[in-house]
Amino acid sequence: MSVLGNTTLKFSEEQAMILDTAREFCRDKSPVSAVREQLDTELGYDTGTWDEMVSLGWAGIALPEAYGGSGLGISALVPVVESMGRALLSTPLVSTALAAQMILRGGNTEQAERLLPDLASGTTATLALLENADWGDTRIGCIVDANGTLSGSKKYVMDAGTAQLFVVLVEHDGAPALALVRREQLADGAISSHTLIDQTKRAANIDFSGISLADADLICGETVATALGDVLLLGALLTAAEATGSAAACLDTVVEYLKTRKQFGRLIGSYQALKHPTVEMLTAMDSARSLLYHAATIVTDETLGKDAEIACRMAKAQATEALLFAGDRAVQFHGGMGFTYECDAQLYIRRAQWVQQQFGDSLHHRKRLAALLLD
Amino acid sequence: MSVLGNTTLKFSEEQAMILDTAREFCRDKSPVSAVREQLDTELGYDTGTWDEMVSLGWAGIALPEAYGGSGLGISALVPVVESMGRALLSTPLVSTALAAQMILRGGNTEQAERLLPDLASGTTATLALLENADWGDTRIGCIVDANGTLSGSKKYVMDAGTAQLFVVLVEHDGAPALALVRREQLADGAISSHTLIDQTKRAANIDFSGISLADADLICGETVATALGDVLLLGALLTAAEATGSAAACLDTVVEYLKTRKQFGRLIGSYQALKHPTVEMLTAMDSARSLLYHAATIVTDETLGKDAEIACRMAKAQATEALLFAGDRAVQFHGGMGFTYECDAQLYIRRAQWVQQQFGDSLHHRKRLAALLLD
Amino acid sequence: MSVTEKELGEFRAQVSAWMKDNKPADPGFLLPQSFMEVGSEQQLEFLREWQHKMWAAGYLGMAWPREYGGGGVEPVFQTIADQEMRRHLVPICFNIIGLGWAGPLIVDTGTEQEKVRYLKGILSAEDIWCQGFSEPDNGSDLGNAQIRAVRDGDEYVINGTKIWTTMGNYAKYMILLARTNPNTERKYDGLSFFLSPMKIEGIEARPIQKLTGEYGFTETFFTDARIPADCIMGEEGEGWKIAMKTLQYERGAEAGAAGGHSFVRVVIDDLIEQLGAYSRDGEPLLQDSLVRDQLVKLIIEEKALSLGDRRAGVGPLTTDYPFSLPLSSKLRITEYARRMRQFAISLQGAAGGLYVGDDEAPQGGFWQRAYFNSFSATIGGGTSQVQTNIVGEHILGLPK
Amino acid sequence: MSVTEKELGEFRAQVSAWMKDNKPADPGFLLPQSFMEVGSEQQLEFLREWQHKMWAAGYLGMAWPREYGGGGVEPVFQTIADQEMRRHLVPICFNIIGLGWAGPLIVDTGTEQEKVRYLKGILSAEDIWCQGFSEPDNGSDLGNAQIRAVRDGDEYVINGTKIWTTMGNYAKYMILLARTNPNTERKYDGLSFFLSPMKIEGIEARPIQKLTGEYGFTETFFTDARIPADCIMGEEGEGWKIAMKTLQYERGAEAGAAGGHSFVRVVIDDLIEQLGAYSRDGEPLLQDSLVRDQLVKLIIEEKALSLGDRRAGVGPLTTDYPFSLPLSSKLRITEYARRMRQFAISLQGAAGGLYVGDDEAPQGGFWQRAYFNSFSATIGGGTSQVQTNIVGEHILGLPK
Repeated sequence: MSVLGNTTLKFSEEQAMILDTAREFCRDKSPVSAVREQLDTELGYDTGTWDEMVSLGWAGIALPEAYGGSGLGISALVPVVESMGRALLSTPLVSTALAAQMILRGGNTEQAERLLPDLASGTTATLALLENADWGDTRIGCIVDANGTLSGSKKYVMDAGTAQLFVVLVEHDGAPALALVRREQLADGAISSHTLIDQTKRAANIDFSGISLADADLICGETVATALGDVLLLGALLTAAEATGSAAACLDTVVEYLKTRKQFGRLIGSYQALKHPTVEMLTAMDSARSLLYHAATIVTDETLGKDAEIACRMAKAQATEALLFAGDRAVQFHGGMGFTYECDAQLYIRRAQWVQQQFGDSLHHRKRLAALLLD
Repeated sequence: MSVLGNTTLKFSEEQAMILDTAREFCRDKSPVSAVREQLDTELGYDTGTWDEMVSLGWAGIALPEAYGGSGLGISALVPVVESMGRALLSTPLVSTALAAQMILRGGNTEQAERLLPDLASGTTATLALLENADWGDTRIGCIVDANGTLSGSKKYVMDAGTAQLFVVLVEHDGAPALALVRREQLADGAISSHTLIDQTKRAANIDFSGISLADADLICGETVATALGDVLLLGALLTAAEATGSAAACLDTVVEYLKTRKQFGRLIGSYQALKHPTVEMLTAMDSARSLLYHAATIVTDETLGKDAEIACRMAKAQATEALLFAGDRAVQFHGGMGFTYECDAQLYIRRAQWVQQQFGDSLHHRKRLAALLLD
Repeated sequence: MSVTEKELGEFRAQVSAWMKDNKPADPGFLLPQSFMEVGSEQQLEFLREWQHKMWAAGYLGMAWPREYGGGGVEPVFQTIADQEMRRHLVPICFNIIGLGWAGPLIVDTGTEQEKVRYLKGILSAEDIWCQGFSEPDNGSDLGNAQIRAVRDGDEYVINGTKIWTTMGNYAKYMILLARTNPNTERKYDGLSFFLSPMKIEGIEARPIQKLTGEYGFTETFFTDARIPADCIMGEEGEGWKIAMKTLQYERGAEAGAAGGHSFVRVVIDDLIEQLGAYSRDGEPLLQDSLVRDQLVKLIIEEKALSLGDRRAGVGPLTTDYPFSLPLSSKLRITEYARRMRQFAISLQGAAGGLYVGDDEAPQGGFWQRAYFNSFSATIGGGTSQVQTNIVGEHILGLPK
Repeated sequence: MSVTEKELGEFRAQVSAWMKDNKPADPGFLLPQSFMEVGSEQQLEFLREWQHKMWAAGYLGMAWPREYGGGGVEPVFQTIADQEMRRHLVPICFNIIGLGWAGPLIVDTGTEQEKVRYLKGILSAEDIWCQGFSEPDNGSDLGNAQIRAVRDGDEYVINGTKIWTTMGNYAKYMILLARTNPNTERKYDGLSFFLSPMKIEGIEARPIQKLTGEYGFTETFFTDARIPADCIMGEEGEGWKIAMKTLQYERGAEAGAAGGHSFVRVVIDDLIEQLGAYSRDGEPLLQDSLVRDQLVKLIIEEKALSLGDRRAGVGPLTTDYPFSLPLSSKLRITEYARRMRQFAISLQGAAGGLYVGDDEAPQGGFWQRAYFNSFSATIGGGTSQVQTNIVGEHILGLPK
């Protein structure tokens, strides 16, 4: 058995149609001027665009039909998120989809029936997982006590400013559990916004202390650990999708500049010092894309197996590296222009810094891959 | 205190004269035609050249005057070895010098007085340290029993074919010791030659079993461990010196080719795809050389301290990387010619493979540097 | 076309069983890792026998006409047979210039006489073929070939030098690209294509010793070498067109090749498998975090290469740069191979300094030799630097 | 010349003590890491006060003539003062175009009137100077400057655009390279050098927002801006020569600069010091083998850079390529800085996604900002790509 293991890559006509629609939608709705308009808004996205995405069915695309979704699974979400990454279009789609997956995989039928149809129809949600900067830290400081009272806070909660529902990783009765918190339960001032390096993104610290939970709003039991494991992998996968799209767009931006900018009387793209690293960007992006759609091929609604885990981690590791390289070189290759805020290279280098950390950096994933592949 | 620590670099007029003499000598005696003539000889070097080196005082240059040396220390040997590396000139100089250092640092006065003057005047010697391929393995399988009888064999013994004296790392009475074995004590067939990737080098397996040692030919006690530690570092340093010289020569070879070979109507050195990596070779070699002469500045005849250990390890790590890169690119940049045995690039890529392993590869040294610098 | 999945499955099982049963035992000397590395009579005879055996069993030339020694079946059978050869790691089919270049050309465009004369000998490995395209001063710029062929009665007189002639010293025939007219406006129009005999007066094939110390190529000198005029393929001046056509056959059985695998693929599994025996600092090497991380990086890279082949077949996933994956494939694969092999040596500790011929060299010096040989692929067929230009210009549209 | 080691030692101790006692407290807002990053009035006023204080204490302009505000002592004292400023990590001397470029030029070649008018204001930080060399379309090709200066009576009329003008919006004066004659045979011969006022009609300095989101440069538009004819330095057509001379002063006090350090050196110690607080997988980050190995690689690289400066001074150890170390220094240092800073961010985990302005950003977002700012050095003053060409061509003698 080869260490390469599963190397299937399939892409259905349905996925192809979704990719087509999504790329066109994102290109139309999110030209770079629209991206820049959102950089210092509070929400970071245009609610009209979000509503249209919801009406296209993307909020529920990965959810079972029983809960108002399209039943197409995460593999149908990947081309949408890649297209968003390509257009640097930020919306609460990924946060909402991941929160929904956590409920789907961890919660009981009552919870799924009560909450998922709303999410599939555009109610925004998000995950609250981290309590410090370490994605590999498994300790949980947020507690739900025997009376159902929450204490503790979470950091780096994506799209906290817009989410109506928070799926909060907590400890209850000595075991990991998930608290389902509605926005209106938050105390005044509970949310304090982060300043992110990627200005297209929004995240916040949230203090959940004092919130009282009904029994029905607590997910406990063995499903929590597997759901958490799965969602961390799906988070890595969707981040990889976004990063791969952004890397491709960054490459396009560089290529465009290299084809039009002259220096010392020659188009700068004719210099091998720029041409060859740009080819490296291409091959790194190509690798990321191959790994991404392989992962999209094998993740399912079931608990993720070893192959899927390997695939998600590889996709994230490669996409991260591809975008970090592309963003860095994009600034350099734009010369003086690249050093300005006005130049789009800054959007990609900033996205790259955020992407590398979200759901664990490439070191984090390679360390786990080593155990999966070599032990 | 900066983690960079000691950054002194001094070079005396005496060293400068030695460097000058050595470079000229090696250039004269070891043009590449002479190097190639030795590739498949048994000894791998020209004894006449060696005799001249001895008469220049280089065999004893690092030994105290009391033992027939020049008292200039290892720092005077470095420019000689660097020059040899530059000319790919192989002789038993490094082996002999390291064996002498082991006796000087580990042995008692009687042993030093008895053996070192011979080594200073051209008797060749070598170290027998390894029993497997792992430079980090500290177990010793060669034993000298209570009767003074040796058992066990050693691998990768450099210049075994010519050495008159072997300084063998053994275990005696449960502790590390050094056995001084004369060539004539070896059984027939005890030496079996290795086929090395660097054809300018010679090494062998040696079976020492059955040899009887006089008490005076065993070095025991606490000095053994410190001498061994020091000599492993000095071995790394001298290997770095040789590698740095070879990297510089490899660079010259590449530059020469890039300045004369045309392809598609242009001198190939004008292509940035070749020019820029060649500049990388230069800067890597420059770094190696700076670290090398820093290390040469601070090693002394005393037990090596932390600064010296850091310096020797850094010099070896950097020189290894510089030569590996230079050798690899030298083959590639010579195109079809580079793929032939006739092209000198092969001499450097082969040297690089040998150098990377001798006295531990860069991973080996960086791991130890991490402990020295970060803990 | 009318072949069923079931038939193919049965055929695969049959080939697989045959390969398993007939795979030769280790001959006790190093075998070539590719057809460019046949450097001794010993290797040659071993491989000749093996190819003959595979042909006799019906697993080579399967899609070539029966009357010339072929099997006359659909190419897909050959594709399957080739896959099984690779999977069972059987020795290579060394006569690949015949099987994959000259042969298909003759099948496609040769005269009846040529078919009768050449095809069976190619398949049976009786006749070894070599290729005379590259010249010493032209690198990979084939169109600039300078070797001269001058018509003299019913002969051509050849003068000049070819280089990188695979097995030039063993070959009976060469596919030769030579200049019949030095005065054409476009340099390509002066070239002609010959099926030249090699064992004649005036041709000297001088073996080139490679970086590895082994042989495999020759520099081939033509000094008033006279070959029959009917050795020409097509007309004078059609040489470039025919040479380009020849290069198409490299794509395998479906493109007309007689099959057989011509190089041993070295994969990361080969390396990992062997690492169990290595140690570092007295501990198993595979427990070292840095080694593990490097291996994982390589596995990711190799997996991405492998998945790239799959994705290249999925149209909707290649819309940005449709030919990016196939056109960059040589560059990516050969550079990966070089780095992976170099890394393999670095893991061997002091034993990494040993070489082919040393009893204790890990895997007989396999990785050292494989690393050195990897340059034939990063240099030959367009250096990686030239390949990168091609990708940058043809795929990304960057200016020349 | 007549200065003794003892005097120098005493002086060093005195400066050191002063710096220690007078180093300003953290102002509570981010200070610029270099003179190219002064982006707010707040920063400007803070730095102006600090420079004034250093000058008043006698630690700036030490080698300049006393009559113009200088100290009139040997340059070596200034060199020592500069070293102590760096060692004590005091804030930078932001007015460096005055202190290190315009000032020394005026000291060396200015008229008495110019010396009286400009020098003291430079030292006291009352008058901020900027530099007008680069233009939007010429990259670092200064000789190609297109901005026009046309003599009209006792004025020059300036039209055109400069870019990357450091503190162009705050500066009172600019050293301006402009074209007085567009018809010379060699483009260099048409250039002239001016000490131009900035706060006049027809000059608009539009701040450029940087990658970091901060400011520091302007694009400077001249529209029929009229400056007195006596603003010219030297004669018409001597601009290129004077500009080149100006660049020499960058080498520090010994070359004539008034001293002061103009950027904060970021060293690997700064990073390692902070890592104690980081964790990975719930364990201290500094225990992670991969992180350790990366740090050691960076330490080796930084140590080699530092030792390179030492070796550059040892003639016998630089015989191969005598100017290799100094000429490659900018390339090596700036590329190292970029990679080191990028690596620093990668160690921060989720906090690496935070930025300047976030209370929880490690070191206030120092590394993120430092990484982004590092491009000013890998791009400005000749991109790393151009620098590599220069090293390849001038040091190794490779063809253009």
